[in-house]
Amino acid sequence: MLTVESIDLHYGAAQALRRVSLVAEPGEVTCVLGRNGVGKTSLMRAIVGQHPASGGRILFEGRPLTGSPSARARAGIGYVPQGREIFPLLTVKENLETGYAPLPRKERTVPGEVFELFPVLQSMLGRRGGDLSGGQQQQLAIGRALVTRPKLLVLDEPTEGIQPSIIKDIGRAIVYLKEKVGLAIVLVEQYLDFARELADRVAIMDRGEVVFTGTAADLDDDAVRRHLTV
Amino acid sequence: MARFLLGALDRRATPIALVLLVVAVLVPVAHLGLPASHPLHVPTYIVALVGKYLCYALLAVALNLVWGYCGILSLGHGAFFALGGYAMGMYLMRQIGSRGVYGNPTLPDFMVFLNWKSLPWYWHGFDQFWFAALMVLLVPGLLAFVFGWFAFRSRVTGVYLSIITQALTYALLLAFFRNDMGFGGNNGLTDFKDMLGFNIQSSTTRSALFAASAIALALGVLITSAIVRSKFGKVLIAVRDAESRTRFLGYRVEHVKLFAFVVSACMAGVAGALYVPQVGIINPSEFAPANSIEVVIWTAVGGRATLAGPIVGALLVNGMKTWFTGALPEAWLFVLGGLFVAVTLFLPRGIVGTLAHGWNALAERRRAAAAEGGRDPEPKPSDLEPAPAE
Amino acid sequence: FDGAAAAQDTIKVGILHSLSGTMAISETTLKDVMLMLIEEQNAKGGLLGKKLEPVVVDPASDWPLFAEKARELISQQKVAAVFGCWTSVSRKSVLPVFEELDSILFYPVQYEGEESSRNVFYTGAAPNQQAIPAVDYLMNEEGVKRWVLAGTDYVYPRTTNKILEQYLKDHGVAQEDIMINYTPFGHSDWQTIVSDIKAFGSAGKKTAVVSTINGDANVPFYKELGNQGVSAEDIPVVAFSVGEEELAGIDTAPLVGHLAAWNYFMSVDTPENDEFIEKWQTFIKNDKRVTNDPMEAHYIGFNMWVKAVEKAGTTDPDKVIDAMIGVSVPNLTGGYSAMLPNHHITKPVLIGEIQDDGQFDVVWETPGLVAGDEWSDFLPESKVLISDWRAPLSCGNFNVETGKCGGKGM
Amino acid sequence: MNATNDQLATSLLYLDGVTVSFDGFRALNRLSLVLGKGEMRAIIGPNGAGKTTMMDVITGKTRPDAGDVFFEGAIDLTKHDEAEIAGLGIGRKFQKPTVFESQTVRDNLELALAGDRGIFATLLHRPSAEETSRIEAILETIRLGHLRDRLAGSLSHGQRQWLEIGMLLAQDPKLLLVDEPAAGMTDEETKETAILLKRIAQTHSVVVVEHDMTFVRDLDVKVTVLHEGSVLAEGTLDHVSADPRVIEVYLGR
Amino acid sequence: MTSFLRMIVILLALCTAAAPGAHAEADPGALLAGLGAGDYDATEAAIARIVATGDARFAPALAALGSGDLYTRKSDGRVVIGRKAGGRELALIDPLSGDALGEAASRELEKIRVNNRIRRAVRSAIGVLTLMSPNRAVRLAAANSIFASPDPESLEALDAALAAEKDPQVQAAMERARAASILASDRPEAEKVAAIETVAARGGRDALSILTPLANSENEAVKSAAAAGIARVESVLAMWDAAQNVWYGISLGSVLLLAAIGLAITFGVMGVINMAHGEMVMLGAYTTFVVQEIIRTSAPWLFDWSLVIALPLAFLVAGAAGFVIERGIIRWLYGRPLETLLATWGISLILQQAVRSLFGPTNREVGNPSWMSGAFELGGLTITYNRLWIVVFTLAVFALLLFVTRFTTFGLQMRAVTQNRRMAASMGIRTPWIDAFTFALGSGIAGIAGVALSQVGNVSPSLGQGYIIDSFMVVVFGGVGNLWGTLVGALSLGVLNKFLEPYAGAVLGKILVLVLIILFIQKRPRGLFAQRGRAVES
Ligand SMILES: Nc1ncnc2c1ncn2[C@@H]1O[C@H](COP(=O)(O)OP(=O)(O)OP(=O)(O)O)[C@@H](O)[C@H]1O
Ligand SMILES: Nc1ncnc2c1ncn2[C@@H]1O[C@H](COP(=O)(O)OP(=O)(O)OP(=O)(O)O)[C@@H](O)[C@H]1O
Ligand SMILES: NC(N)=O
Ligand SMILES: [Mg+2]
Ligand SMILES: [Mg+2]
Repeated sequence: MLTVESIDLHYGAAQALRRVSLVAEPGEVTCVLGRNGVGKTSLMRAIVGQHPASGGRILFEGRPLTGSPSARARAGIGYVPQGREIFPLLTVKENLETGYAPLPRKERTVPGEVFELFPVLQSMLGRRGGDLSGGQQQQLAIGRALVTRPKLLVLDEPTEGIQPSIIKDIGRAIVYLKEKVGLAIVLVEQYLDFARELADRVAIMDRGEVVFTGTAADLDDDAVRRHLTV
Repeated sequence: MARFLLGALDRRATPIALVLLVVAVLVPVAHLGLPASHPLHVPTYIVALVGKYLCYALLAVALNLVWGYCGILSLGHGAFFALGGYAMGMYLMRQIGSRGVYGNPTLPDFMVFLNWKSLPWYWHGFDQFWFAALMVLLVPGLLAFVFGWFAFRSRVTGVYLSIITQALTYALLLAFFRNDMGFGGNNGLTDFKDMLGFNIQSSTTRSALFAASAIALALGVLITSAIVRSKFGKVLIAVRDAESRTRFLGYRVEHVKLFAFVVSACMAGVAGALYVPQVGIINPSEFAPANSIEVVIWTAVGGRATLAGPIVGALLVNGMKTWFTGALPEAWLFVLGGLFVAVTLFLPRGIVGTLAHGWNALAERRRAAAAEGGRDPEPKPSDLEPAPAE
Repeated sequence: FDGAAAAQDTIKVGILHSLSGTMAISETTLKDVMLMLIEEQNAKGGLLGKKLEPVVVDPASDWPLFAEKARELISQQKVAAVFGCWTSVSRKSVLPVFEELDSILFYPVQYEGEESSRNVFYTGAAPNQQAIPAVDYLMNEEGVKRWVLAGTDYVYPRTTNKILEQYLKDHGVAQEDIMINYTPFGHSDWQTIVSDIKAFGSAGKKTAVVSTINGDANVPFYKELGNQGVSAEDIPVVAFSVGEEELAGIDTAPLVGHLAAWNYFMSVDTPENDEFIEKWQTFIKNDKRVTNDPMEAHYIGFNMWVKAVEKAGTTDPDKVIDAMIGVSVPNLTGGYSAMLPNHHITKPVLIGEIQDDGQFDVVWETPGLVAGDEWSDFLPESKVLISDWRAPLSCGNFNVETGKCGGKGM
Repeated sequence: MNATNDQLATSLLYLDGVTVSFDGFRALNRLSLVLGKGEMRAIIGPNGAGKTTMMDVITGKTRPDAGDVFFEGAIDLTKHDEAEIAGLGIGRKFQKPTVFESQTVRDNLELALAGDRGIFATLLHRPSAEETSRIEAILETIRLGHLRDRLAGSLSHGQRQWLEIGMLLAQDPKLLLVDEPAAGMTDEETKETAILLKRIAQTHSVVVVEHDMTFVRDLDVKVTVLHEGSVLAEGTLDHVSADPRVIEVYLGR
Repeated sequence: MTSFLRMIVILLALCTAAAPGAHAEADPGALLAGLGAGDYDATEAAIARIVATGDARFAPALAALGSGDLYTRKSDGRVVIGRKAGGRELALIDPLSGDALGEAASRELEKIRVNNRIRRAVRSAIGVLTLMSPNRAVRLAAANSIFASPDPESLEALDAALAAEKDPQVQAAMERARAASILASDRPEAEKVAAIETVAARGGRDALSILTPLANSENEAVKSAAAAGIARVESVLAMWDAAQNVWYGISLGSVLLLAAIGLAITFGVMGVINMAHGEMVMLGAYTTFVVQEIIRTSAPWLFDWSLVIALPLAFLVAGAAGFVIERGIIRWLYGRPLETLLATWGISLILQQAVRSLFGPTNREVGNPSWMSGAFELGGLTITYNRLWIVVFTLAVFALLLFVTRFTTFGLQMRAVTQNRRMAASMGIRTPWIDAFTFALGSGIAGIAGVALSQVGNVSPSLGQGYIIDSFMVVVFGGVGNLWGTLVGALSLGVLNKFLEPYAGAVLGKILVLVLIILFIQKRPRGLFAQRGRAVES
């Protein structure tokens, strides 16, 4: 479904990604691991179109992905960014409704599973997004991405700042989304146990490069130690 | 103080200060010392014109201190300039003495024909140069202090602050327009005769004023540079970029801003005081909000938060205004308006900012090339600019 | 680009009127009329056998810029004379420049007086050539007993009103029958003031408004008058700053009968004026364009200058200044205007009523020409001053009591 | 009453009956909490329980509607503003990392470095050798030495977290309020952070908010559980984790 | 006034024949000739002689005199009415018979000069002469015009008319006119006291102006009755004055609101420091001018519709300009709000100069359609139609805008985009379109504001400059990003201004308002309707 082929990415003169490749398939979770500052977020930005790749190419459903972020969203890529990026002055309800943009008029509803997953959102529909606690915002960000009915869901550290019980819920939600809905999911994680539990494929990054790819089972201690410890 | 200023002499401030000092010497020499026929003679026209520009440049430097480095977008800096100007104007008026048209030894002409019987209290003391000079600093400084004290303590920021500075200068504009205020109403203060005993129109006085303006500007640059280079300068920038975070580090943000604001207002006052004897009139239109906005424009065109930017901007914009109001009297607004649009689009950091950035980027690339594939190249703020969304 | 040779076969004439900013609305026309006059003079063969060359600059309604541009015209462009300025402050701003560089300015707008410079020729009205006759008219013809003096808060209205207040009191008007009101430049909300005027006018005495309201504020003022139904029969308004050009922006149907005092109206029926209007409309390529009083002032001023230069045989300012006094040229209202020793001119004073076509209908005029009086007789300190730029007095503010020339500090 | 007076006198931080509401919603509800001198405390609790709001109250960002907040037994924090409170010796790391983006990593630390914050002091300040070496030491600790001349705006999310921690260290306050230090860190870094905090706690008082239970366990200190703006449970981690109410609202099954 | 006279002429033309002269003894031609015989004094005397005849046949001649249409034919000295007939010729009409007398060039005629004094005399003369008109409206107007310029000479005619009058309303008007005329005469005390009562009962400023001179009367009874009458009228007026002031405030406030409301979008919502906002207003005003110009030359009957036609066009013109500016310039500047100040300042200069080159530097005339002219009385309030319509219009625009931003998808996306453009794009929102249309919307609204503002002020190239400072003040005072704030801010500034003005004068009043704004912002550093909460603090 998504194929990242050997992309580079620069911030001005600084190169953040070097010949990075990645694959994500429907019904699978592809997990990207790596220490701080190795380029995980940069890779996600390249996928959703928020920062242009300076080399290589990205294919989505077999076609090259080149358009604007909004075109990519409309093509079926949902994004939960690191740092939440809630619209601070919109209410929770309005935040969710921004996800209607890619939908035809009759499909413009908030899917029920959003509130099942995150009941707190239901009780805070009228509150402004910016006033929510950090964890609440994270839940809203995931909910908002689901409103767009994506085919590919890109999650950048979705468990950051979330209470343990909800992390479990998110885990369950991811399983539900890949198995029942058949989404392709790209998940950036630092929380290894969580990643191990969910991942079908794993990519570890270091210094802007992918240094390991394989299945969750392949993720042996050696690889972890080499690339994930300090 | 001297040590503080000497500390400011770095790679950037020194050449600017030197150039200004050289100008302060050479222009008067070429004006006074060379005969009018000499090819290098600088005519009065140029001395008067550039002298005026230098005052504008000092005003822009003052604004840059608060706007460029501290993020306080003052849309009322013209008020401090004008107050400094009025203080000087009052001195010059008092110097006229009984040479006014009505021959009244104390009352300025406009008071005579509007039936003022005696000099209002706030005009006393202005017959003394030292007093006027003190007021040039004190009046704008005090206004900035009182205004800033309340505004910064109440945490008025951003556009709210900008708009109340605009309201301030607008209110002063209206107040000074009123003839009842005793500042000559719309006609302002004019008809100056001499200053410190020298005829204000003589070439020597002009040259001296010119040199004083250039030196004041150099001092303004040095003060700015000294402030910016010090740790206080880092605090200023911190306040600009994340005011609330600075508070949590224990800095009294309101004091920091107040200090910068008052220093800047005093600089603006000096600029105004040097400006008035050179143009020969001070009138309430100097308080017009549009004038203050223009100062912002000069600074932005030259490049804010750079030392030379405000000077370059003020000289360039005013130079173009002079040139085109004569050469293209019916189309110069197209040219100037076009310049502003072009600068924003093509020189996003202003002229000096963009040049400096280009230079740094070049140096960077060379260094990176020399270091050969270093893994941690250092991005500059430019790289932080979010890419256009689509 | 223009070398010494070129400079010798043309005579440059500076035109210093704002073409942008707030004053462009009034001053641009004056620039155009100057271009027309110069073109016409050139068609007649120029001056002293040379072509006249207009030098137009835009001081942009910016007072310090006026001074800068004046200096540029005189010392860089070497113009022989400058025609320009509208507001008093712009004139005050350039005055030291003209005196320092000893050049000539023709100032074409009615103003507050209290000035006489050797280097300036005032071709607009002094207060006694506009305000006082207007008040006389209202007093005598309309029987006005109660007065509203409404003006924009700047020097011209302030001074004019000071003079009028004294004049009215001298004519037995009580203090409580005079209401004085000042508004800021560009004042646009006249609801309260118009209703105050109505209230002031309902005291049973015939009431009139003397308006020194400045350009831009007049349109909303008259619109409000019209809408609140203040008709000229009830409370006439006589204005000193509203001419044909200002009326062109207003629907005048509700304003018929309100008045203005000027020295010229477009409607004046003389062959000179017909010709002038025709030439103007041809020049500007618009047969709807109007003419007004300051245009006439430039017409007079320019012709006087031409005559003085011919008389002096040179454009040298000193010689021309001396030659100017006594020069007399036809004005557009059927008479002659002469340059007085005080650098002001003689003019007829006309009172016109607004018509529904935006023109004025002259309802009264002074029997003869009125000499411009720079130092008002109605201001105590100014009463004793006279101006006479002829030798040997050659003084702009000679105090007849002390026998001294004030401006020279002697 | 006596007991509380005693507590107040011996405490470093003393919150009693603190209530904060936003448009009718109670973020803190009669919250009481006492922190002894030299103590390190972990605070956990569901998203939206009021942990960050509590820090806002302590640091003067938010004024409580009711209740007492005392520092060192005598200083009423509700009467001081942010800068004064920071000056009293309370430092904070924000949940959402906020650093001075257009200044370098090193300058960020220099700004945070303890010292006279007066205008003239900063104007005439000359960096001393001691300060320089402290900054170097902190850069070492937070592992950003190689990025010292980078602008903070170009750091990744996790790098900013570290810089925030570094700034807190540089400030050297008596009381550190640390909001979710481990968020966005790898497991390994999380461990390191715990060790770092424990080392700091030897000489300082610390309040840590975290959702990472492994991290909280590593800290091995008394834990307070907040829920709906007040204290739900308090004790060792094992004690509170066994509490069915804590499991219900926070840990999940 | 002229239109009143015109109406009379038309009505009279229909019914002159029906009013036979009662006292026609002198030669009418000679009487008329007297009008043009000398100076104003002579004309006034001639009018008095005509009134004395009481002959209504003279009314058309007098009406024509009042509107400046009466001439003396140079060839034979005959007085004629001249009306513009196409070219330079005038169509001549006999003033008495209404017969056409052919055409003549204006050179062949001598206009009978009128001034305000003559017009006043004409007004009251027509009143007297038309008191007996068979037309009710004419009689009412006649009575009212006598009240406005009372004259003892008219008493006889009034008495006669009153005796014949059946209509109660006209009767009452005649009674008042009679009372006013009595007060101007030297009738006995008792009659005067009764008259004072009648006039005071009517109330209003006119009554006051009739009564005030009597307060200095020699006669004690008259003096005290007048004083009582004045007090009565004034107490009622004082009450209405306060209400009037509120209305002035609201109407000033609505002008401020109208000027600011587009800025509430481009600046308040989008964060563009839009210095070219005023020029968008100007474009709207010039669109109105062009529409009226076209209507005037090719479809004058449409004039009353000109504003209705101009509204959508102004929206399109200003909106299109906004669209082009956004696509061409602003879109490169998101994330750099301060730079928008520089660019839009440049745009503002260019637009001003462009309009100046295109339309000339002088004011252009934009007329009021008839439904926006004049005023009506509501109790003691004088409400002018143009102000009333502007208030109504402003509130309608406000409601519409509020609806668009709050309740439409476009509004939601607009707010999302301005809060986080990058994330909005990742939600699938077409940010460039939203940006462009939002800016176009704000500009378009400014354009339609220009249509309305052309009705109260100048239409000149610097029109926009006159509104820009106040507009920013209003938006900021109300609280940036809050439409309600803009509404409440504008109205409260308007009312405040109008309450300060009578005490402090216009200049000082304005200064005080500015100072109060500065002080107010200290209390509420984020405006009247401040955005609060975490979201805005960081
Ligand atoms: N806007 C930017 N400008 C310049 N450099 C950047 C920018 N954003 C990130 N970088 C640099 O690019 C590199 C990769 O950053 P990225 O955000 O992709 O890391 P990450 O793997 O997501 O880290 P983390 O786990 O901390 O979120 C880092 O060195 C960072 O400093
Ligand atoms: N300014 C505000 N306006 C409205 N509600 C607010 C505001 N600030 C905080 N809240 C609410 O108060 C509650 C407490 O928020 P707080 O940020 O303190 O939670 P927290 O315990 O830090 O949560 P997390 O673990 O998710 O960071 C939340 O429900 C939040 O929505
Ligand atoms: N001179 C004038 N009208 O300012
Ligand atoms: Mg990241
Ligand atoms: Mg929190």
